[in-house]
Amino acid sequence: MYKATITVRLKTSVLDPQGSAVKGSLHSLGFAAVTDVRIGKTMEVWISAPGSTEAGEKVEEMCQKLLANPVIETYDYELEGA
Amino acid sequence: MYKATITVRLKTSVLDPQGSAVKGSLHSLGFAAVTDVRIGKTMEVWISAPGSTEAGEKVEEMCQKLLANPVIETYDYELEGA
Amino acid sequence: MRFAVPVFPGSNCDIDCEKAITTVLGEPVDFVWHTQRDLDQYDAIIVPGGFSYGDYLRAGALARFSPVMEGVVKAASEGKLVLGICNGFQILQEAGLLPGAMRVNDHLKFRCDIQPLTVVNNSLAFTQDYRRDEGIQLPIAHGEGNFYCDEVTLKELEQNGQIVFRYVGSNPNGSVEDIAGVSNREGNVLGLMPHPERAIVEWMGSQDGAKMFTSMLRYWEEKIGAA
Amino acid sequence: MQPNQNVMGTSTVMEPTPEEIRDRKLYSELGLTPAEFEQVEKHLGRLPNWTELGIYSVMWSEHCSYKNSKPLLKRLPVDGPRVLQGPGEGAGVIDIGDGQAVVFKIESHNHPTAVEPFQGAATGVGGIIRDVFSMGARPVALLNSLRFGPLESPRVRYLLEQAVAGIAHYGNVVGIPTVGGEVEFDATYEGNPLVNAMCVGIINHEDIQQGVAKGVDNPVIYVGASTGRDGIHGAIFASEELSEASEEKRPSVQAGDPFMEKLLLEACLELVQKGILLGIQDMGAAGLTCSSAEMTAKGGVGLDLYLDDVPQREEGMSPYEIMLSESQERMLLVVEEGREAEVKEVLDKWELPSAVVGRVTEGDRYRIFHQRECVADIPVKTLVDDAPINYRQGEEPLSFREETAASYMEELTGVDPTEALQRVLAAPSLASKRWVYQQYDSMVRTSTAVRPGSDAAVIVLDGLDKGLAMSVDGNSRYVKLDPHVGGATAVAEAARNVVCAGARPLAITDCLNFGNPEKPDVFWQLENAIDGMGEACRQLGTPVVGGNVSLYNETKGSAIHPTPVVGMVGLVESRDHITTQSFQQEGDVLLLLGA
Ligand SMILES: Nc1ncnc2c1ncn2[C@@H]1O[C@H](COP(=O)(O)OP(=O)(O)O)[C@@H](O)[C@H]1O
Repeated sequence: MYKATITVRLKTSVLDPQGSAVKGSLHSLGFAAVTDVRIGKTMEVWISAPGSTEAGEKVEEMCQKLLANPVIETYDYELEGA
Repeated sequence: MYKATITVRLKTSVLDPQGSAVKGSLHSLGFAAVTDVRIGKTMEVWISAPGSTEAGEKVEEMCQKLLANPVIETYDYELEGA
Repeated sequence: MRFAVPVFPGSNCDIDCEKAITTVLGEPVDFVWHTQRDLDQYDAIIVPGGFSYGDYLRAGALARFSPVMEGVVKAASEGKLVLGICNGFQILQEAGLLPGAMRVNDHLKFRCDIQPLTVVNNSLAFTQDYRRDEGIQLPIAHGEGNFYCDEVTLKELEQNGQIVFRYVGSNPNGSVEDIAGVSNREGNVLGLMPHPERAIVEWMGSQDGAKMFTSMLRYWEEKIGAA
Repeated sequence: MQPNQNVMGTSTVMEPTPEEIRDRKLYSELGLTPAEFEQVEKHLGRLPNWTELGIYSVMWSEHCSYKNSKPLLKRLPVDGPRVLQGPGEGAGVIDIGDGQAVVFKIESHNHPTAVEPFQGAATGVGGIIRDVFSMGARPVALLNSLRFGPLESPRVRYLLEQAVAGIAHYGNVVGIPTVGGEVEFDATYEGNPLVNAMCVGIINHEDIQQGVAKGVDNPVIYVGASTGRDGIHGAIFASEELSEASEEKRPSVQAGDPFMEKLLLEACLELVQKGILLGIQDMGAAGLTCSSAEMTAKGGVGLDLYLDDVPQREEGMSPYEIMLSESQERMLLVVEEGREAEVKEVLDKWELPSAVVGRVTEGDRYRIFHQRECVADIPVKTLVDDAPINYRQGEEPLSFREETAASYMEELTGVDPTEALQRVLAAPSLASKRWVYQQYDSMVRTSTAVRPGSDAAVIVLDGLDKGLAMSVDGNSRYVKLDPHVGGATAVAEAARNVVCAGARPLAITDCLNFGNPEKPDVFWQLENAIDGMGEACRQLGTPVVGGNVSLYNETKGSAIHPTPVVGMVGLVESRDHITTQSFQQEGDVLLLLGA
């Protein structure tokens, strides 16, 4: 059994409305030292596979097909035995 | 300048309908080996601070005050010089 | 003219689309459950609004893998008319039938209102009954209608006349260049965030959506007549 | 031994023994008094175990049993020529002609909102929608009534923003237009905001359903979301004062899934259309316990429940946890033996988890089995019909007469009228609520003829010239100053709003948001407000067909203003009668009517 922790981020060229809003809120809470905020998604996927190579391939494939939208997002992941 | 990567997850006892829906889709796409999916948020916060201790304290405080909802979520973070 | 309205788990404007077509055109409409692949018997497909699969992950992302989408893709490639309204637009984007992607509204809130628009391109099968640059009013109701595409794509859209509707006055969601609706290159697939099916009879507050349906029927009749 | 561990849903099953419960008075932790515990013992003829105690405690909480308010609610008029179903079922039903009826109800979700505003408010909407479709009706409109502290406080702004977003999200996803409501700001609600949600549905007379179990050996089918540890104790929570300790009870907040609700709604209505159901009820407050016990008691039968068959989201749940869980988006169905497959076909089409979890039995025993053991065996009527009733005595507060006699009027001479008008219009309670209702999809279903922003909303009926007008109203300041007049005023205001939309008022549903009824002055407010409402309803011919009571709205020992909220529905005979509050044309004449 493996656990993949996938992080999906908006491409840097894409304006991030949630990030801007959170930055604004942090400023008004007094965290003036914050210069930028970007918000993305974390997905934890548990998968059974005979080995880490196979698990990695599967994860790669599901990111490309479903988990990230290549028009606006990028992804990376880490895999660990679980 | 520091960059904090904060991961906010739903507490395990809290329903994650998004995770269940994604799991269902992965199954129907043929990823039958996926046993569970949980979805959370990743926040990248850039902050200027005199040192990593100060930066860490600020990040801790903003997680508690704004970035995570302690009623239903947990958080952790990593800090790196940026 | 036979219309299909695919229904996904979580669609909620399916019945509104059917009511609009029967009220405005009196043409037959079938609801097609998302598990049906074959849409060959239909002349036009309207992908309705709502929250397919709860809009989980990304709006439209899970619905695009439904079997019925195979039929939609096929119909589009055959030149049949495919109209995606609101969530339907998002699904068509995720399926790669329309350009761009949606982000959450820039103010982060759901917005329901009656929104002024202009018809930028009135030469499409969907818009031929409008005048060019006609000002119209259509309801909007969405939380993720903030259209995005990169610069290169935007240029292409402009050059090809694929920008079909723009918001007028204040932009309700932050979309690039006030874009409210776009078509594919061929012009037979249209997606828009506003809801034409909610503006067809007087008591609804606007009747400006009706012309989209009459345009589609006229296009089809002329095509049949020519054949 | 820590019985609390179990209540908090954190760890393994280490339950106290019946003797320990008695000796260490552990029943009080579940909100039962010594006298009530004695009654339980008498009903069972022995000491209850922990699961049974949990079941009694939720069934006898104010939320489920109305033990403090029942005697007062009896004073409200509930009959009328159009009433098809009065209080007692999921929602009231009123005949609107042409074989159709309108179904509606209002409910509070105050305490969950105070703790987790987004989920708290959202699940309030989810619950009231289920109440309406469990009657067999198609929900066609939502309304809500909100009361928060002054907007100057950042915490209040957070609560309001999140609550509105939660209400919007739930209704928008399910696809039911939110067409009206009200918002009031007052310091009295700072620590205890009010969120009341109302749902209106349409039904054909022959489709009206009941929450009842009947027919020995018939299966009881569970459908919807799987059961988790969320919301355990919610029903008791709703009947308790908010305190610092509520923070500790945080797991008692449930999370909702409006997508699941939409599937559940469509599947249940499909089963109604097929005429398969004998009984249907929503698992709301007190979850599986309340729904199954009420259906059984109403049917005059017994029930065997098999908890191992209940779909579960978490591992190792105890019977106590399964029975008391308030996981959302779940329903209980009773059908004729042999028709399970037909039901399953519909539920599978909508991709809903479901399972046969019990059988109707002869007699009156409510028995629960877990891992082949009988873990509860209770005469079911004692849970429902024999719930204790408190006949309390109200007492007029000392300050009342003084305050009523006092007349305060701000000196207005020298005030610039334009400025005064601007100040009034800018007051948050009076200012436009567009910021709120813009977040609600008010047009989905394409039947909304009058959207939020007028006196009452109007929904038109497909294929008919008719429509329904609806409004929710209340004014806590009036009720505080004079509960009787204030109660009557709330009904009258709702009626005026409905009339101004071109409708004839039909009936009301009400939500009584008050403080701790054990305090005589609070009870006096409740009593008088109810009498005032009742009087107005009799005058106007608008019976009360359902409602909800939310007591113990207090923070740090002080009660909110007494806040009865009235939801009214009226019939618009013809679309030509629909009127809105805006000026129509230049040159039109203005008339002033009334006293
Ligand atoms: N919470 C709310 N949800 C939806 N609509 C609301 C809400 N609050 C106010 N509205 C709408 O705003 C309009 C004005 O409300 P209100 O100020 O309470 O008016 P009135 O006192 O005349 O009834 C009404 O149409 C009402 O339905």
